Parts: sequence; C-alpha cells; structure tokens
Amino acid sequence: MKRKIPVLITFVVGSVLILSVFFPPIETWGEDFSIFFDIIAVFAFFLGGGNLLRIHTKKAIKRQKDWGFSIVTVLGFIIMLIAGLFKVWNDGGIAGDVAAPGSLFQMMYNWIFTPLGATMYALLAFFVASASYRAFRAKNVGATILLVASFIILLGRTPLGTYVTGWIPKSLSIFNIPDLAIWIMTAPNLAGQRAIMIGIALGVVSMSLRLILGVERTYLGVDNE
Amino acid sequence: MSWEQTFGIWLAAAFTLGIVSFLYRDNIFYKVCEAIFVGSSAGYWFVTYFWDNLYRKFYLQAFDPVSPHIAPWVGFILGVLMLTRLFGAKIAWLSRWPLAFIIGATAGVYMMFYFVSNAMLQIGASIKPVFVGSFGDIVSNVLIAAGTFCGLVYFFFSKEHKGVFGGAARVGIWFLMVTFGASFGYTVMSRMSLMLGRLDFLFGDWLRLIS
Amino acid sequence: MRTREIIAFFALIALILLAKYVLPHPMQFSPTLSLIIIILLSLTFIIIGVLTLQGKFVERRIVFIYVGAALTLPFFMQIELEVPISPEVQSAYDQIESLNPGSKILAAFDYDPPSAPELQPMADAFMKYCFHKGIKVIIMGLWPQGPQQAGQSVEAAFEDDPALRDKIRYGVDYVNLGFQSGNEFVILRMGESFKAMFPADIYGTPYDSIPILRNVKNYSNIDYCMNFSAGKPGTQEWVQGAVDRFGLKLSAGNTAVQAPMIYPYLQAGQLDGLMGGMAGAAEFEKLTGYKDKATTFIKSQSFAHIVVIVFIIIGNMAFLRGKTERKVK
Amino acid sequence: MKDYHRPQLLFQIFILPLVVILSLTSALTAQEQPVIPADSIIHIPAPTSNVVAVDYVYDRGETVELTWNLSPDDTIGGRIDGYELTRIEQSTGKMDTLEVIPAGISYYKDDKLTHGHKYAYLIRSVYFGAKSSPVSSNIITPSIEIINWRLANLFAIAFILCGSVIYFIAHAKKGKKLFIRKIAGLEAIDEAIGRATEMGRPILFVPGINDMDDVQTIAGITLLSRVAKVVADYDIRINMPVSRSLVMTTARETIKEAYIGAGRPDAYNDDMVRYITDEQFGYVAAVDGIMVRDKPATCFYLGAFFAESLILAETGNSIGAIQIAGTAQPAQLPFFVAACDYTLIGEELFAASAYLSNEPKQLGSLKGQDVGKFVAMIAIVIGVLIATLAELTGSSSLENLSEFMNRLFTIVS
Repeated sequence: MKRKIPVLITFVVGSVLILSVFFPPIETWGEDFSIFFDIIAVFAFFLGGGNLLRIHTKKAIKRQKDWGFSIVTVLGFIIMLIAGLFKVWNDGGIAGDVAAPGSLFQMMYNWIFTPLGATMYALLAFFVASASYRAFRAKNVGATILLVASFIILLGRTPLGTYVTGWIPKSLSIFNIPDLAIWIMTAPNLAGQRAIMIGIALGVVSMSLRLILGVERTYLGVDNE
Repeated sequence: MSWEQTFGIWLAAAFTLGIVSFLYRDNIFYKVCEAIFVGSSAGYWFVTYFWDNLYRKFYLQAFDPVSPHIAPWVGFILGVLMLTRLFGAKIAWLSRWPLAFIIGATAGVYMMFYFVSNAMLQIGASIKPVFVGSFGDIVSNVLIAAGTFCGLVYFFFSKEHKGVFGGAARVGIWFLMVTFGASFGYTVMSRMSLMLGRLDFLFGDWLRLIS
Repeated sequence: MRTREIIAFFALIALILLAKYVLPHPMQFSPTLSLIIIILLSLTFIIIGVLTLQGKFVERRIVFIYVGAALTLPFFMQIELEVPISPEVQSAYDQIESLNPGSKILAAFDYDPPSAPELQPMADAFMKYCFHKGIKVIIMGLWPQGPQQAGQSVEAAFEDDPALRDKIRYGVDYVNLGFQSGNEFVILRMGESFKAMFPADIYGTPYDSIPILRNVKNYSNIDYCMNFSAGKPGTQEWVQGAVDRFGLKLSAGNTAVQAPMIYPYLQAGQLDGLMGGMAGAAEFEKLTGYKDKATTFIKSQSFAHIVVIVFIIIGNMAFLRGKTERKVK
Repeated sequence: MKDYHRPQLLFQIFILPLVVILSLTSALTAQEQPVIPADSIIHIPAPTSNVVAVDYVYDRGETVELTWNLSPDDTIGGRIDGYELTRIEQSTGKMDTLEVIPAGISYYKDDKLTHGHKYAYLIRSVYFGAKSSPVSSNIITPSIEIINWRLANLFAIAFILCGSVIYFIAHAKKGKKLFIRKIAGLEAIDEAIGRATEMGRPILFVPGINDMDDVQTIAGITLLSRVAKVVADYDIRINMPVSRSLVMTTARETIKEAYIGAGRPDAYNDDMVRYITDEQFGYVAAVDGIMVRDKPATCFYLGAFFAESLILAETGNSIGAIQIAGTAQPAQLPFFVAACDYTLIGEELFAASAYLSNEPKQLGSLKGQDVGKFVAMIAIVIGVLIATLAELTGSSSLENLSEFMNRLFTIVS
C-alpha cells in the first residue's frame, strides 16, 4: 500500500495536467500547480534549514576540522532570519515590505549578499580563459571545429575583428570577421540549437511518460519489482 | 558619504578580495566568505519564501476576508505531509505523497510546455523554402535545414552510427560543435564584463582611482 | 592561519594605503605610457610561447594573472576603439525609434545584481532614451531584484540629465510595478490582465489610481516590450508566453551567455531585436548617443579577448609540442 | 431678483474668462490633440453597421468576439476618433462602458464575462465627444466548450509520439529485444565510479540548482539511483551537497533505497546528502570548497545548471577529478563539453537513466523518442522540399500543401 498510492498520485496528477492543455475548463490547473509547489517548498525548507543548523552545530560542538567556520555559517543564518522575519529597522514595521531600503535585511543583502554573489559569478572571467587555454586544442575534427568557431566569434564580437579584416571589399563581406561571426551565430549555430532543442523536447516527453506510467520509480525510493 | 555607506563599501571590497583569493588557492579569507555567504543566503531565501509564498500565496489567499480560496489548502496539506519525515519512520512514508504529486505535476506541465516551445515551434520554423533570397540566404537555408537534420540523426539511439547514417551523424556532431564553439566564444565576452563590474567597484567606488 | 596568509594580508593593507593616499585620483596613464605597457605585455607573450615550445607548459594561474591585467590596466589607459553595429542591435533600436512620443513600453527587468554589469548599461541607455523621447515606461520584473535594478536605471537617467527630474513624473511618465513570483505563469496571466498580477505598484499605490495605467488592461494596450534577461524566467518565457500567445512585439537585451540560445527566436521572427552582452550594450549606447560604462568596458574586453586568443594559440602549441614528444618516445 | 442676476454676473466676470483661458492654454500645451476644427461641434460621426457578437470558441465561456463594419467616416484623416463600446447584461440590464477602440479597428475581444449569462453590445462612433446613435449587436450567451479543437494538430502529433513511447514500452514488456546504440557519455559512468573505488576517494554528486519542479533535476535524481547502487555495492563514500530542500529529501530516499537494495541498510547515513543554500552562487562557493578540501575522484554534474557550470567544472579539473556532466540547458553545454571528460547533451540526460537500467520497459521509451525524431526529420525534409518546390513552381496545390505543413506545426491558442 505504501508504494502503490504515490505511483497512483503521480499517474493521476500527471495525466490530468497533460490533458488540461486540451480542455479549456481545466486549462489553468497547470498555473495553480506552481502556487501549490511554492507552498510545499516552504515546508520542505524547514527540513533543509534544520539540516543546515544540525550539521554545522554538530561540527562546531565536536570541534571537527574547520569548526570555526560552521559557527560563522550558523550565525549568518540566524541573523538573516531574525532580520527578515521580524523586519528589524524596517520603517514599515512588521507590515512593511521585507526588502524596504534601510531595513537590516536589505542592508545585509546589499553589503554581504550582492558583492559575494557578483564576485563568485565574476570568477568565470578567469575560468573561461583557463578553460579555453586547456580545452581548445585541435585533438580531433570536432575539437578543431569547436576551436575555430569560438575563435571567429571571439574576434568578431569586439572592435578587434574589424581591424583584422576591415579591408575586405563589401562584395565579399561574408569573410569580414564581424559579419562571419554574425553569420555563424545565425546559421550553423541555429541548426545545432534547433537539433538540441528538439532533442530535449523529445527527451522530456519520454521521461515524463516514464515517470507518469510508473516505469521510472526510483525517485520514490520504490524498488522496481 | 554616511558612515554606513563607507562601512558597506569596505565590507563589500573585503568580500570581493576574499572570493578572488580562491583563484590562487583555498585559504582562510575564502573560507570566511564562503561561510558567511552560505549562512546569510540560506536565511535570505527562507525569509523570501516565508513572506512571498507562505504569507502572500497561502495566508492572504486562504484567509482572504472577502473570498477565501480553497486551493492554497491543497498546498498546505501536502506541505504538512512533507514534515512527517521529522517524526520517525512509522509515518515518514507519508512524505512520499507530496513528492509523487510534485513529480507527477512537473512531468505533466513541462511535457507539453517543452513539446510546444522546443519541438513544434522549432520544427515549424525549420519548414521554410530554401531557394529564396540572395545566394548567401540560400546557402544559409540549406545549411540550417541540413544541420538540423544531421543533428537529429546524431541523437538517434536505435541505429548504429555506421555507413551513410554514420556520416550524417558525424556531420551532425560537427554542427553541434560549431554551436558549442560559437556559444562559448560569445560568452567569453559576458564573463569578462562580470569581472569588469567588480573591478569598476574596487577601483571606482572603493579606491576612487578611476572617475 | 599559515604565515603566507598573514604576509599576504599585510601586503594587501600596504597596497590599499598606497592606492588610497599616495596615487593621484583619478589615475590616468598618458597615451605614450599606455602604448609602452601594451608593447611590454605583448613581449611577455613571446617569452611564454618560447617556454611552451621548450616543453615548459604555463599553468592556469599565469593565465589568471594575464586576464586580471588585461581587464584592469585599460581602466587607466587613454585609448579609443571604434564599435561596429550589428543588425540585431540596429533593429532593436529602430523598433524603439519608430515609436512616437506618448506611446507605452513594457520594460521587463529579469536579472539580478550579479548579471548587472552587462545588462545595466543597456537598461540605463534604454531609460535615458525613452525619457528623452517622451515614451512612457511601465517597469516590472520576474526576478526579485529586477525592479530594484530598474530603479537604478531611472536614477542614472536623472543623474545624466537633471532637467529630467521634474519633467518625468512618477505614475504619469513611468511606473514601477515591482516583482511578482510565478515565472512564466505571470506572463500568461498578464495576457489577460496586468492588474491581476500587479494589484499595486512597488509603493503600494493601487493599479487603478495610476494615471499611466488608466487604459492599460493587457498586452494589447501597450505599444512595445523590452525585456532585459539573464536566464530563466527571461526572454524565452516572454517569447513563449507573450509573443507566441498574445502577439506582443518584443526586443530583448540578454547576457552574452543567454544570447545564443535566443537566436532561434530572432531567426523565427518571434523577436524583433537582440542586444547580446557588453558588445550589444556598447552598440546600443552608441546608437542612442548615451555613451557610458559599456563604451569604456569594451576596451578592457578587447584586451581580455586578445589574452584568451593568445592562450588558445599557446595551448595548441603545447598540444603539438606534446604530440611530437609522444611521437619521439 | 437681484440675487438672480448676481450669479450670472459672477459667471461672466470670473468663470467665462477662466474657461476661455483654460481652453486656450490646453489647446496650446496639449500638442497631441490637433487644434479643434471649427465645424466639429456640429459633425456627428456616422454610426457603424452590422455589429456581430460571436462566442469565442474553445474557452471557459468567458470570452466573446465582437466585429463591426467601419463607420463610413472611418477613412484616412476621416473625422472619427473611434468606437465606444457598451456592454449590457440582459438579465440585470447592467450597462458597462468598456473602452474606446481607436478608429480603423473593427474587432474587440471581451473576456470578462460569465458563461450562461446573456449579453448584448452597443457601439457608438465617437469624434471629440460627439457620439453617434448606438448600434446594438445580437444577444449572445458565451458557453463553455469542453474540447479545444484548435489544438487538434498538437493533439495528433503528441498522440503519435506518446502512443509510440507507450507502444514500445508494452512491446518490450513482452520480452522483445530492443537495440540501442552505445552512448559514450553513459558508458563512462561505470568507468568513472570504478576509478573512485580504486583511489578510495569519495564521489561528488551535484544535482543542479533547480528544484524538483524541473524535469532536469528529476532526471539527475533518477541517475543518482544508478550511481548510488554502485556506491552501495563498493562501499564508496558519496558526498552530495544540494541547493534545494525538496531535492535533499528525494535524494535521501533514493540513496537509502540503493543501500537497502545492496543489503547494507546500516551503512546508509542521512548526512551523505546535505542542504547548503538556495542561493545559486552561495551553493557554488560551498561546493568549490568541498571539492578543494575533500578532493573527490569523480564529480557528477547532472541536472539544471546555469552560469555556475564552468566554475564547478574548472575547479573539478584543477583537483584532477573525472567529470561527467549532463544538462538540458543549451547555453551551458559548451562549457561542460569543453571542461568535462564526458557530457550528456540535452536529450542524452533524459535517456541516461533508461539506458543504464537496461530494462526492456525503459529502453522501449528510448525507441519512442526515436519515433519522435523520425517524425521531426521527415517533417523537416518534406516540409522544406514542398515549400521550396511551391516557391519555385508557384503551383497553388503545392502552396496549399506547404501552408498545411506550416499550420500543422503552429500552435494557435
């Protein structure tokens, strides 16, 4: 019984939502699902947040390696929670907008959250260079095409490209690097994108059916009989 | 500049340098930044979920004085079932129901969504006359149609990549490689501009070395 | 704390003090000095090339140093670069150019501070251009921080031309409806009614009492839409939800990583124009005439691109060197 | 009597000049409105004709489409502003003035109705406040349609695809052997885990940063069950930092089940799966920290990834781990292809769990996918051929066929 009901729920909910596209009276059920999901996710967060607190406090108490940083994480979590749930220094009080300027929550967001997130994201500038240095090597035909296509786009998307091939006459403009870069983006790139997108759609259809028909059940901790 | 702003800028600069130090190697400055980031961001998202979803989407709708909605209660009940995991294995299996609901709904909603936007529209967009417009357009159109076709051949599962079929599959992977190379090259620019944003902060707002 | 970490800490403090109190503000290298720096750096590339051919391969942290230098030094150099205009940015600009004063643009801000460096310059140029052309802007966002970024664009427009501060009135010439969660379902619902998704603006004023929104019920009552997107939900969802279903006319500004994925929609005619990454921002700044950050950033980007290109070449030299070595063995 | 005159006097002294000044200033400042032509006061625009209200089909009975002939005055530069619409609900007689439709447009979609009620519409041509006599439409009762026939083409194609997936699953259940070609990225999963067993170092599994409401995350979790089986058998330490609480609970279920299946339920420990944070880059910072400190031998990145894909892949590369990635985010595939040892491209991520399970039922669904690809390939080849021939020969029959092919794949909602 424990395993039959979840599979049944998945089947019923899945098939109803697939068919809801075709039947106007139940057309908007797909949209309602997103609200249900958001509410369930908040409850699930109690498990997640609880796990975070448990692991880091256990690590701090037992003085395992790097236990000092666990204390910092727990403190950061609790301070942010208090600042947000009780709307500390928020002009609008408890009814004010949680991200109101001047509130502790928004201050912590601007001073801690944004610089850390933006800098972590910015590390990509270095990683993209080291990945290009390491990975773009003409090992085989595929890798060479990857290298050449990236090379042309790199040149084409900055003023550099115009300098290198600016002299090519208008008639042969396709070989002018910036135009070649745009052509690569709009023709071959498009073909590859389309093949991948169509493939993804078919993959999603097949996997969704496997989930709904109960062929794929491992996610439920249900062993395949 | 108020003292808060100066303190804020110095703190942000310290965090920026702490994260960048990871490029050299893992060190104490990075560990501090990581710990603060993990803790504060987890708190941020819980607060956002609490006010956006629990308060606005559930409480305001379910207890709306004018027309209380029933639908949010479905989410609430399934949410409570999720919490049964906390009370021992005897009733923890109940938490599988909301999971089954989510997975079933996601499979149902996204199947049609992906099928319409990725498959139907992209196939529809591929069906257009080839010999139209200038010579350049003709070459592009032929390439797009052939590339999409060969790309699909590459993804074919039930036939070995041999002979003519193998040839088409190889042309397909070449098109995919052009797509990957182009996207990679195109994004090098955006990644650089992210770091520019940080450098503009460090040398502009913080050290005031640039206007 | 290892000793190296302590030394690094104090070295950093010294550098900060030097920068804060010793160096001139703002620091500018003369054109000749700039040229000398460029030549010196280019020479070091040759040294690395020779080392690679001798089998001593350069490790990734050297690449990091070069990228850091290529991004930072141009800030202080006085050199000019000419920016070519691509067709998709031109058509995005032409679409807005064709709107006559008083028409309404829905500006969807779907990005956050981490992706602001690329999209903020576009948004700033867009806001300045709309305000000066008398186009009314309806701001909303599918990302929590989107509307805040829009506020920064409005502020940038006012700073750039203080006369705008009293000419442009909130609620009449522009409105900020704030963030609404629900991703693509918000877009679908807005097809029926904006008010359903945004009962009030970011300051809590009810929808009906905002002059600019008086006869704006849904997409059919606005003249154009510009979407600044850094991922999901973003331009793809706007195309699927608003263009395909409600025939909304749309142009978009995307981070460079998103742009390639959006090209199919441009090609299929679902999207009028597309500004990709910093180059797109610099082109749009040039077209609208409001040159700002993107124009200066494009210099650093070009140098960084050169570094990446050179290291791709060096990487292949290392690969060939390795291959001949394997053949010799 | 005197008082009677005073108000008039007041009127002449104060009000009349005020009105004149106001109208003058408004005429000057309001650049948009053209200056009021002299003869407008007497000109009343001609009314419209043939106002028809039609129930918008395939809806929840809340939409009616209204069409009418343009008023004879409605020509280029004609003296007409537009058409004012008024809706009358027959049962209550309630009248709502909807809005003024600009001149030149003869269509309006009213979607604020309730099914089953009777409605009628009045249209007046409007020109600077002067309104024509109302022309009324027929009485209409919007009804709910159960089936949206407009999506028949979508239903047909989806039916073929789903039908073939279900057919092949059933076909496989009857024990028929199905041929599926070797997929490099998938074969490598076992090899990569083997490497972890030799080196005795943990496996890192990253299920992407989206929640369980994304099919890519579900695909990642189904692949986790394959990896977890091998991990349970060889007693390798698995380290799974997650970015969403729901993914944490599902992943724990999956790994616990694998350990039970391997007969070692006691070896399972909830802390194998740890919640980090919902924030994209906070999560990436923590995973990078785990990689550099734990030095896993194999890293799996299977799920929805965005900008952080390359941060993970480059850090994983710097510690010398074997990396297998899989995502259906086209924008991130280039980075995984460049920086990882094996990459499952889009569709391969969804096919992976079926492929690795080697169960006939699962492989059947891959065959169904191939039918979809076959349909797509045929549609493109035939579609392009017909469209091109129609273009060259200009024969109407070919053009109709080409039009049909296009309509087959366009969705009109």
